Amino acid sequence: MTEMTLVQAVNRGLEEAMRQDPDVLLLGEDIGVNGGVFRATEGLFKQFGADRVIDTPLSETGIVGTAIGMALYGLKPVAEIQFLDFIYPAFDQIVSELAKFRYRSGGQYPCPVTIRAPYGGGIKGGLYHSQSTEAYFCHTAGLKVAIPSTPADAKGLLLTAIHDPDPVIFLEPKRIYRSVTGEVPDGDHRVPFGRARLVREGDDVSVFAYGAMVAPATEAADALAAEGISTEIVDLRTLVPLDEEAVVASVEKTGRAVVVHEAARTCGFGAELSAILAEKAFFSLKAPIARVTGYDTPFPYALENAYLPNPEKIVHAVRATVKAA
Amino acid sequence: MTEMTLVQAVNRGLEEAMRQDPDVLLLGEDIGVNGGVFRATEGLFKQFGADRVIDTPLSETGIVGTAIGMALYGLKPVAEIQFLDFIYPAFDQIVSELAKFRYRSGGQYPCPVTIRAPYGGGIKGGLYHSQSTEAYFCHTAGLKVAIPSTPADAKGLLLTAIHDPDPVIFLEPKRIYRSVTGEVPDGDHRVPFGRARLVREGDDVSVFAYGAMVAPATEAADALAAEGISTEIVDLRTLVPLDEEAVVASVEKTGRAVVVHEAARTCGFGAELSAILAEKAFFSLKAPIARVTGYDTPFPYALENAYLPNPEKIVHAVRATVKAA
Amino acid sequence: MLDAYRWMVVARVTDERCLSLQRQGRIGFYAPLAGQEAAQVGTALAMHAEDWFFPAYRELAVALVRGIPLRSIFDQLVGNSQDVSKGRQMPNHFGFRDKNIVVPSSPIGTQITQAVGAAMAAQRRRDPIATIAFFGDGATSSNDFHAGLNFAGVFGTPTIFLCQNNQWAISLPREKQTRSATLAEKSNAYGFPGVVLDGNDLNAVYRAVGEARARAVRGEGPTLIEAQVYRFGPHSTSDDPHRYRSDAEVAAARERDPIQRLARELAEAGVLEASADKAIWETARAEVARAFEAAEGTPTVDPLSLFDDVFETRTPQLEAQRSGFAAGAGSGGGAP
Amino acid sequence: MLDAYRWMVVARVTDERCLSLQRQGRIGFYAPLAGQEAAQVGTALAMHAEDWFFPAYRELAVALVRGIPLRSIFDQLVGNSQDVSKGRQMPNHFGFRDKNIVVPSSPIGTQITQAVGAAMAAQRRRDPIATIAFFGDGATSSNDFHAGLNFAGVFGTPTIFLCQNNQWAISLPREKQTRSATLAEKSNAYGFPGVVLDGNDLNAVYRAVGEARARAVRGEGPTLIEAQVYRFGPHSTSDDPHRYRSDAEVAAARERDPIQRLARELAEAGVLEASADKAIWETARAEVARAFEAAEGTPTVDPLSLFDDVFETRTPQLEAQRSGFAAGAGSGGGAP
Ligand SMILES: Cc1ncc(C[n+]2csc(CCOP(=O)(O)OP(=O)(O)O)c2C)c(N)n1
Ligand SMILES: Cc1ncc(C[n+]2csc(CCOP(=O)(O)OP(=O)(O)O)c2C)c(N)n1
Ligand SMILES: [Mg+2]
Ligand SMILES: [Mg+2]
Repeated sequence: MTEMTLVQAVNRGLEEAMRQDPDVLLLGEDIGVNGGVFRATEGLFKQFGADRVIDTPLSETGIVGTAIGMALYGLKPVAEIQFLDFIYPAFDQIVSELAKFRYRSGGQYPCPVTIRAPYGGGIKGGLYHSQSTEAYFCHTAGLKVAIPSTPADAKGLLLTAIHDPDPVIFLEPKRIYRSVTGEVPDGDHRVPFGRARLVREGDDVSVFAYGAMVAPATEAADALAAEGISTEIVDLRTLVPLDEEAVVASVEKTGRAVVVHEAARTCGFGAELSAILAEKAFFSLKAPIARVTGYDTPFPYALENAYLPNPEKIVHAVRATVKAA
Repeated sequence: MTEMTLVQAVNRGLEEAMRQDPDVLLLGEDIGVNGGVFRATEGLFKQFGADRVIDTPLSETGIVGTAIGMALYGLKPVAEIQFLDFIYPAFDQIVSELAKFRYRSGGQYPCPVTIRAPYGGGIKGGLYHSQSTEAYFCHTAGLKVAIPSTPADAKGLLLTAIHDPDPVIFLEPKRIYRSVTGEVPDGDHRVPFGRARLVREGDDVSVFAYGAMVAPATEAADALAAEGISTEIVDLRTLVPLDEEAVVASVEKTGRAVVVHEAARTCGFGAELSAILAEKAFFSLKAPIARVTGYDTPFPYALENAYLPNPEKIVHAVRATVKAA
Repeated sequence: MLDAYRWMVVARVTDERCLSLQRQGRIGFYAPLAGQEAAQVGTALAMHAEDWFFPAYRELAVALVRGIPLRSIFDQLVGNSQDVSKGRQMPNHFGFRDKNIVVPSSPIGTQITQAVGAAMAAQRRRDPIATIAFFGDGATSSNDFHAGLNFAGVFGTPTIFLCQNNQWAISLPREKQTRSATLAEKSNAYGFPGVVLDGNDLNAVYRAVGEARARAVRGEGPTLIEAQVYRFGPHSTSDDPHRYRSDAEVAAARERDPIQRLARELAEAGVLEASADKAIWETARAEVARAFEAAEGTPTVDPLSLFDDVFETRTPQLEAQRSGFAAGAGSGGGAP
Repeated sequence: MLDAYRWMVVARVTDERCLSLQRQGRIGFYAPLAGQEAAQVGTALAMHAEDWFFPAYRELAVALVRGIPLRSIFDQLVGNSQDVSKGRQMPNHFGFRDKNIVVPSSPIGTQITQAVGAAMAAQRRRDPIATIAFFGDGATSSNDFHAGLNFAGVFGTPTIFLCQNNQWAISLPREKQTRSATLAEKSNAYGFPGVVLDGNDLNAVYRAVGEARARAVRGEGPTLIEAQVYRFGPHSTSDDPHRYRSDAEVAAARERDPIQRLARELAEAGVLEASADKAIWETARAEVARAFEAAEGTPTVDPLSLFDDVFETRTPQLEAQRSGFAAGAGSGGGAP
């Protein structure tokens, strides 16, 4: 165990994977000599050399397209997209190719690419360095989507992602890259996909969150405890595959649900959670399901704090949910 | 009023808009001399000439990027994407640029581009000529999304789209391009955005559908009527803006909801509808909300019929919903 | 060369047969390659078994030369339970892992960057092979053309970019696709050589591809080859070329038919007598008919296979959707 | 020319001031343009008022020359209630409709196709104007570079592609961005001329852009111009260039400082005396300080403006989210 930040844990995960398997290599913009704009790949260029930590031209189409070719050939490429906001030039390769290669080939061509991208708000990044568009990827059959909220999960989920036989979109909440630290197991630490993390147990209401939203949910729970409201917090960890069992079980216990995410509200992942609960936990539900989300506006610069969910908004929604019935 | 097919109604809508306003022009692949691979632009090249019906090189990036530039300059371009499945090379221009221009410029630069694309399954098109990914666009703040299910709506919603001061993704259910015919008002027929169409009234359950799914929903309702189940069918027409009032009111009346779409289930638009109902019609709901959707697999070729929602699947879901409570 | 001729004839016969099968509703779709046989066969012959192929949707002759049985071709065209891709794709999307033919998709151009990535992987593994991407004149406008050629130049990958310029991208003529004088010269923008050649000339194709492959394997980097051909038929069975081009233009192009050209050359060289030629065509017709019948008589795919190969292992969600489907529940997760 | 010199000095002074303001936490971010002043000022001066500009994020000097007051620049950098873009974007994204400067975004390259589209619109309206897209060496690898230049070639649009090749795309040197000998020669792939020039030479820039504009307006089509410059500072305030390039390289580039060069030329021509030069720098410093202070003292944006300009008219959903926010409900639609 070593204490480190979330971005350091990403770095340790990458190093571990590269040491384990010579087929693992990294590619992306500014990840080599420069160590990545967030320093996630710091030191790896020196350690593994230019043919395993590849600085590419400025083309996400090229990054993901070539990563796919490498994976088809048998390597395990890990592509970095500098900000999730810049993944769209590669969207065709992701949704038309990466997600569908195994299927369209009848299982002949698996395509185990991991795409890492820092995402989310809270760093004063404005429209194009802040977005949370995980729902696009969750809606795309053939992709797995993992989002850590702790350093240990960052390393553990990343190692699972890299060794997964299928493509994984690995989203790193950059807002907590350095603000969150924690103990991280040394060596080959893996966290399985599809198992949510029970952050805290509670009886009155279930709050579902992931990534940078786990912290404000926890703060809200503290505040609510003072009012006598006992909040359960579930960190989903992987949105695809989803730990539906844990989600449904939590609401069967508490009878109330609040979903939190930074992404825009309409068709965000919160909608999917609501829909699952409205189908599978319907008879346990005592109150309407609330969503605390980003608004259906582009991500603003000056008004970032107004846009983002925060403990106050979560407290407000939980209170209303508990009051409703 | 003239009787015509849905694709003819699209053609009439385009012609009408081009006659009304010299700033309206069309661009896309094979839309000129060839009249479009589905013949949606048939005759318009002859009528309006090569500088208003522009055959472009094979680049969706270029089509949408230049359409945006035209709209900024003051024109009203209507871009055709040959199949929705081929829109992804333009995804960056759509989500980063088109959807955000007005916002990021503080209102200085509206961007009234209409993007038309045939979409959906049922034509034996396999993975890449069948997909329904409307949810990507619904989740993108700044875009409106319209989907007609009748010839009259095809023309009326298209004219509204072209004259809308903001970008509209106009999705045409190609499966019913020719199979559905109907009376279409001549001249300047417009159907407002944000008003659902009540396809049939019913008391026991509300079925929400759009595009090519309205027909199987109606077939299902006929079958269910024979069993004594009275089904209300609501055609959403525009997903953004959504007629939330109509949706909630219907469920307040029936107490039960089934959502139908072709798109993959996870994070599809059905999830959003469920979530809205689980929040705003919660106390009227008597039964779990069911979704009849495409599966979370890529779109198959040989098994297309197994993949798609059909009357039987809808009947099955409605029955179960009515039985549940 | 006689072998090459045979492949070209089989391809042409398959084409003719498939156009008529589609009209009869016995296959769902077909994209003919008539006019492009020399470009495809010459290229495939010049490459080695261990090279990696990234075709588009018109490369039927390439598959044949690589050793794919006609029967497998028809299994794919029909989409039956013997199709190695399990009936997942529209006709014409041929891919066979055991012959290093990567399964293509429909979006134009995407295979180009992938071929470069596979070449980068081969470089890393020090495998002395080349990768080859097939695409049309229209695809030179794609994002992946630009990214793929640029990466290939920067990383000096062992990649051949084989552009079959058949003069049309559906209804868009070559001159309206781009204003460069040739497509081959676009390689200059990426710092490596481009070659234009007459794609009706089997030998020219064979030589140019052979040289490009040799360069690639020697570590001298990529080559862009523009094989100038003409698409005799419609873009696909959904297309009516009379809407956008004249019969005269097609007739003129047919004068340069690569099969007739090779037949003439072989006859002149004394290796193809009229009777042998006739036999080649007849054998081809019989083989094609036999292969199609076998494929047509093969059972359809298992409906439950719908849920396979999304991932190596089905997620709980897919498992639930599969059970629901099996139980007749239609969509997802069993009864609500 | 003295005017040009003044603009260049104002830009340099703004740069220096902003780097220090960012360190003090008084603005959030800044991307300096030092080294690129002649390329920007020469270009902007050669264009006409009615031309349409599509900048990237480093074109502060372009905005100044187009007549944007320093005060407006700082309103954007601060993101206050006077910012015409309403504080919606990160610093450095300058756009002003009344001066035909289209509001840029951060994704690299996207403005290139848009500039071509605006030029197509001008063609249709028969407006005798040109559009100009600004971008860097890195952006030549983007999808929009390829699509934009191709469309421009095919439609013969009145567009200038102004590539400021400052040798670096963050940490990636020009040689690793692409293997073509120059960036300008990429225009050949699209069938129109490309020009390379020394971007430190104000006159060379002015002349080349003027000629390209004249060609464009005469209907002779697009031009790609590569202005070779050097980025003296970091990519942005988030960047540490010591990680990837040597002080010696930077020092050598600074020898060719476009401002010093012009100062020398003006002094030699006898139009700039030392005292006048000093006054120019001092005036610039005072103006910059004043403009920043005014901007810093301006109220912040109204929180409820968060919900404006998504569409011309708010949808019911946005109206509900806005009311919910106003009532303190946080996300969407009032209390559940
Ligand atoms: C990204 C994308 N856009 C549009 C299409 C529709 N489409 C299919 S084939 C084709 C023309 C391709 O032309 P070319 O590259 O010259 O190949 P050819 O068909 O002539 O062999 C088009 C536009 C597509 N498949 N993919
Ligand atoms: C599509 C995209 N990918 C990545 C980035 C991150 N990024 C911002 S600037 C930059 C380098 C741009 O280099 P260049 O085009 O030479 O312009 P310069 O900054 O040198 O002016 C990168 C990679 C981005 N903004 N957009
Ligand atoms: Mg072609
Ligand atoms: Mg640069």
